[in-house]
Amino acid sequence: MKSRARMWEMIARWSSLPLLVLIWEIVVRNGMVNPILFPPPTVVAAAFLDYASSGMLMTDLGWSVSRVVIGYLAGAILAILIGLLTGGNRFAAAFFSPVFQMLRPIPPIAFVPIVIVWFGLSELGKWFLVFWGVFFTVWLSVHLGVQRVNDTLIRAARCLGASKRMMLFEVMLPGALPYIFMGLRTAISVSFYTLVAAELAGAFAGIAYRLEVTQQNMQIGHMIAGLIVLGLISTVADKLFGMFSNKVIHWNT
Amino acid sequence: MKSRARMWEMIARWSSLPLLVLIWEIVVRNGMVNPILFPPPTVVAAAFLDYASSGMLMTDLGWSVSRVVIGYLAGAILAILIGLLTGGNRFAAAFFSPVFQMLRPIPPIAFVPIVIVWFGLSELGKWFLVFWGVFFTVWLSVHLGVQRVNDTLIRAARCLGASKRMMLFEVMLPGALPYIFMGLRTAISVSFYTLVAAELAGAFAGIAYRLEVTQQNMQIGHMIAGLIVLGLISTVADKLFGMFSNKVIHWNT
Amino acid sequence: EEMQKVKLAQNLSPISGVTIIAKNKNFFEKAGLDVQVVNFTSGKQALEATLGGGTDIATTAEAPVTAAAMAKQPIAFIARMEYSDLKTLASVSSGIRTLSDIKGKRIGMTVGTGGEVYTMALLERAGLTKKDVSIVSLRPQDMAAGISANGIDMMNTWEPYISTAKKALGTQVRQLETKGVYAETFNIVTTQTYLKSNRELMTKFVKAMIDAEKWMKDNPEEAITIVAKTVGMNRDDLAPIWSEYNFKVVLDDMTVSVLKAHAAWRLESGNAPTGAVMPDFSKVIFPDLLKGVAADRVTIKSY
Amino acid sequence: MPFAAKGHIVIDNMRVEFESGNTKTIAVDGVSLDVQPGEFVSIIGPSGCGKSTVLNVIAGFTQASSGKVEVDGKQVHEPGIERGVVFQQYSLFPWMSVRKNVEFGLKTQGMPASKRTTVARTFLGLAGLLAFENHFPDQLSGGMKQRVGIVRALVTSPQILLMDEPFGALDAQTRVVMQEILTNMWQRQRISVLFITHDIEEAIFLSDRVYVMTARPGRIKAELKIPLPRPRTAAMSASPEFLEIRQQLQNLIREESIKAMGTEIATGGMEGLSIQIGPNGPQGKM
Amino acid sequence: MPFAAKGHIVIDNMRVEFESGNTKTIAVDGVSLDVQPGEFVSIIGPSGCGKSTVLNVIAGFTQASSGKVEVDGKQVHEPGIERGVVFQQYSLFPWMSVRKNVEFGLKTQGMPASKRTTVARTFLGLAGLLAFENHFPDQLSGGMKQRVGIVRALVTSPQILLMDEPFGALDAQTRVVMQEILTNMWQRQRISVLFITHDIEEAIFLSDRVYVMTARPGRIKAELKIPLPRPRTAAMSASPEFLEIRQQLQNLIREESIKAMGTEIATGGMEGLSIQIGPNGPQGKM
Ligand SMILES: Nc1ncnc2c1ncn2[C@@H]1O[C@H](COP(=O)(O)OP(=O)(O)OP(=O)(O)O)[C@@H](O)[C@H]1O
Ligand SMILES: Nc1ncnc2c1ncn2[C@@H]1O[C@H](COP(=O)(O)OP(=O)(O)OP(=O)(O)O)[C@@H](O)[C@H]1O
Ligand SMILES: [Mg+2]
Ligand SMILES: [Mg+2]
Repeated sequence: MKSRARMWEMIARWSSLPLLVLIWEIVVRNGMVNPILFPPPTVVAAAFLDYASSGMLMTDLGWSVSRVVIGYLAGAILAILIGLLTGGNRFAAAFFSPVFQMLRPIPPIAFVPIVIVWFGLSELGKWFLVFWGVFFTVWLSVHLGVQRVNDTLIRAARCLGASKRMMLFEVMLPGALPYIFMGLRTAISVSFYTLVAAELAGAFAGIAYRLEVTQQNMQIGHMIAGLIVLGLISTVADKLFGMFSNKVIHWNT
Repeated sequence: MKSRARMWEMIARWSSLPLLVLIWEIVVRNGMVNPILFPPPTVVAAAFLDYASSGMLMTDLGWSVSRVVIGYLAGAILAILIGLLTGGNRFAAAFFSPVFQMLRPIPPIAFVPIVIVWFGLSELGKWFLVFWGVFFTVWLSVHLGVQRVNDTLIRAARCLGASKRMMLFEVMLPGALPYIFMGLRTAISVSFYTLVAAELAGAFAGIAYRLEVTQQNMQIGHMIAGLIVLGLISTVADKLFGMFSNKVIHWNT
Repeated sequence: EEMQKVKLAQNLSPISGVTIIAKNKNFFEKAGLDVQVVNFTSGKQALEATLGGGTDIATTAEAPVTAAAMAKQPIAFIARMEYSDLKTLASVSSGIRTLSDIKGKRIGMTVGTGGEVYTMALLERAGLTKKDVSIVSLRPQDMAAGISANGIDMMNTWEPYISTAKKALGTQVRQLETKGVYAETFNIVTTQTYLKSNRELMTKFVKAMIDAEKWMKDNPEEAITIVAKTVGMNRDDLAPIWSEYNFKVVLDDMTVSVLKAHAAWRLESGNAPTGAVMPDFSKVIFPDLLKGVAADRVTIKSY
Repeated sequence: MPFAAKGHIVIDNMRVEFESGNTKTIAVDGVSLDVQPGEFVSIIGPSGCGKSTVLNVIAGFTQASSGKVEVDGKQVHEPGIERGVVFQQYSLFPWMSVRKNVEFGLKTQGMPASKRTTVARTFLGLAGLLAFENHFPDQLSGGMKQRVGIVRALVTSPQILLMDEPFGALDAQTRVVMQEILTNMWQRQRISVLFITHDIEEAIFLSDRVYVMTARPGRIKAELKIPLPRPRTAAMSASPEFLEIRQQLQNLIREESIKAMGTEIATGGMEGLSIQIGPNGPQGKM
Repeated sequence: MPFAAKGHIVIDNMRVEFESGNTKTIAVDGVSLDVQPGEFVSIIGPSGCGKSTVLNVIAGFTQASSGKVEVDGKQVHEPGIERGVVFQQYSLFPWMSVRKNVEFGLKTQGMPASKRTTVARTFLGLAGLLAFENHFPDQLSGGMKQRVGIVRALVTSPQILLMDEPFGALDAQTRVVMQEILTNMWQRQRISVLFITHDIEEAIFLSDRVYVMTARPGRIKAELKIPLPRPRTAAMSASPEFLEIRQQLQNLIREESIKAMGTEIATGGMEGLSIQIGPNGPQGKM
């Protein structure tokens, strides 16, 4: 009974992506779209091999992953700290929220010039742009998560004489973890969104930079190959987060 | 005692934005940055008035808000339905997750040409790009939220003979609401991120379109005025969501 | 002798051919310059990076130059290094055969760029105004998709997008005869402060560019190979359009007239910073440097 | 036919293990018990001995590691509406009003809305909660929540009722009322009831049979028939039979509790405890 | 000085209202009570009468709508470490092991880690939970969770202990052990205890005084001194004094419970109930 269900699950898991690729190939082969503007999987696969074998893929990956990782970590850590503060203290919330709410929707691509002015063309500016998107996403999740920590647990902690510090790090933080992890997982895709802006600002390598270049050169096959790499990185990152969060958040509310 | 705390909260709430503006003015006035690339608030205010009085602001707002609202609603509704499905059924999860995880990180700006090929230059394509960002953000929150619904409540519902439908809409959905609202609130900023891509695809008006144009014209004052409008819209939207979510989610876990 | 360091903000595209060659064939190095190239996907960003102090010299088109001049930015226009005609492709199904057929059609172009000035010039030539057509703003790389999806009837833009679109759409499009209507220029620009304190360096820079330009004339096949590789194009895509790019490091009347035409369009269309007036380009163009290196290349008669 | 043929629970040689990381907890082992159709059976035993675990297995929440668990001849895999459950911890839907909580199980059976409301209101009235029908669970006291949970399980008339310390948070008098509602339901509908309690008198008063479990890992230590006639009255609790059964059960339980709690019990727990605890520790001490 | 001067609770003419939407619930009204330093006071009353509400106000969780609530002469605004609380519902930190939960209150007081562990382990041992020190709350039975909650409040030696039905989920024998631990702590450290229970015998056995509350809105109906000498022994529960007090309290409570539950009680709850409930309803009926 059980192993059968598991088998069906496996089939479901491994069938959807191939199915997508199949439909895609059929659509393009049947001439429903222009195969140069939207090339079939076979062409993309060739472009992918070309991309990988030229060594460019590894270079691009190296740069992009380092930008994403650094910007992401900086954004996530600061967001957790400030989110704990604003979530747990209404003065801090009153002070920071209006500014954050104003800045939050600003698309990083809109202030690439300003970032160049401020940070020059160093990697710093690129990290900052990734940081931007990640920070606000995670901040919101921590801020709201802290506010939904079980009241009884907060009361218990106060009766037990918890200091501000213990309250934040041993009660609010773990209590908000389910929300924080959701924010962290959402921020994975946001960080890739912002990578596009980051690699507009004077990059010479990177997945998003390559996207832009191949788009300009109408090498759509290469472009889609780049997108697939993004998808793979993010899938792996999310899987890791999922496993980690299941381990850390072992309780059920 | 209490009214005093409330007074301080008010002061905190209304002081941060003015403070930000003040620092900004001082930094620019002291010649720390090129005032054309990063103009002082006074210049931005003038640009804002110009933007508003020319009537362009209203036109742009009309277009952008309609694009965001339509794309957002479509994305959110579909995401909630599919999220309930994948969150509650492991076969659905096994089938959809790999595809969604692959597509989720793809920045909308990267497939503007593909969207044009598929949807043409109609508003449909622009809605789709907003939809894209919102869908995946909200889907993830529903999907994860459903998995964190209290086990005892699910057991209770099963013992009471809940049908699949009742389980999804009367147990999973309300149980996951705190997470769903977080996803919906995060998706507000994501929808503005994607608006930039949407209004690259053959627009002739819109806040993000105007950003692009004024950037080209080096009317940075106007550009920042546009960003402020984005900030205001999103602040209002988030406030509404916050009020609504506090009303709907009246319980504490 | 110590190499002098300089940062060049370069739009990574065949239009930057001269600087690409100067760097790749070591003409900068031979002139005693250590040039660090920072690539951008548009000339506008390259110029902004230079204005903001991130880089020293920019390669950029006329549109960002006029925007900066009107915003009273202290820029120094050193030389034009390339120009190429803007072109028009029309979809066959739209029935457009000549300029006289474009009334009521949907035209794709990129707002704020030379493409918009070109479009206005085309309309004028056809005896039409903006109201007679519908204009759709698109990035150059999105225009082929726009025609393919029947979102626009024609596209006005520059190379290599015209040739890539032709390749993608084949017999679905035809090119209209629009030679000489408007040429997009690509130029070397720095800031006045940088120029003032680095005259000797800038002289070496211009010299190296001229050397590169000459080498390109003599070795076109190798030049094509290098440029294609640098910008990431297929060599086979670049070779057929190579002749469309006019690489010449000069300051001529056409340079001025393109700037003026673009500035005039800005004023007329309101795409200018508030309170802007027609800039005095004699205060923007700094011909002495090029004159000092090759006097015959400066032929501006009036501003 | 006054007796429903359904509602037959059989557990044979059941073992339940919980794995957590690298440690394994054996919760119950070698448990065999049965509940005949229409029978009222209680389980008592020391805290942590595995009573809830047994109930959870029958309810279909937990899978037995080995052994047979059958309801009406079918191996139990998952929860079902024929088995109503009253949970040890609160399990009301916090987003539904008290009445909607009670109506939930009726709605799943397709009862029309107006009828649902009548039924729910009637039962809430019985449990003294009618005035709170529109309150949300957050706005109830502990005992009120527990009563709503009981009512919610009763209204659907399951064939089997699995109740995990359902009256633990009620005062004596409220408890009597709830017991009466339960007994009435049970007698009218001849449902089978498996009832967990730590109140020995309650177990005797309500049950046909009582199982006593050993300390962890829980096994069945004893099984007692309660021969008292029905209907049972408060007066019976002074009868010699009652007192004897009570004494017997108390002794059985005491042994097991002492095993479960360890040796410290003998010392009253505090002798030899020379730890200074908290800021008041030193001053507070004699 | 054998008696701590601290731990004095005074409530005078207190009223607590809950607003929810447009309806207002008066939970308690005109309540006046006091707990002297070092005194053991219990509150009993029917379900939903406002016992937890009174305790929550003293703990600083809920604000009184009017009236005086003072601890050691100071108006209560917020929780404080000098008031330890044992909650009616489970309130363990689910992300901490049992031992870490117990250590939490010691850590806040800056006790070094190794000492904390010793104290926590000692108390867990007393409560029969040492084998579970590394388990997480999710892996405990209901009664075990409750015991951990009690231990967590006891280890910090607060001046005042506020306990809301702390032994509700324990079997008789385990309850006796926990009562002994509590009584010992209380006698050694002369802390003040406010104890809510629905077990009348427990209230008598443990307390110096017992308050009886009326049905909602809760008021103080009666206050009884318990003149039994200490230490109290199990034998006392057969003494005429004990039995008389018990009878008295039972009568007081019964009246209130009946008020609280409404009139249906008299009918046993089921007569006149001709509703067809569930799929088994019709068949099940006689
Ligand atoms: N998820 C789990 N993981 C590990 N151990 C568990 C888990 N659930 C229960 N246990 C253990 O199983 C044993 C039996 O628990 P159970 O809840 O059945 O006890 P109980 O008899 O209901 O006790 P109580 O009267 O206190 O409710 C306990 O020792 C408990 O620690
Ligand atoms: N947040 C709230 N909103 C509205 N009413 C509430 C709220 N909290 C409690 N009440 C009401 O206040 C009354 C007293 O509740 P309380 O929890 O103090 O009762 P209790 O005496 O502790 O009962 P029990 O013995 O059942 O725990 C109840 O009628 C309850 O419905
Ligand atoms: Mg239990
Ligand atoms: Mg209570």
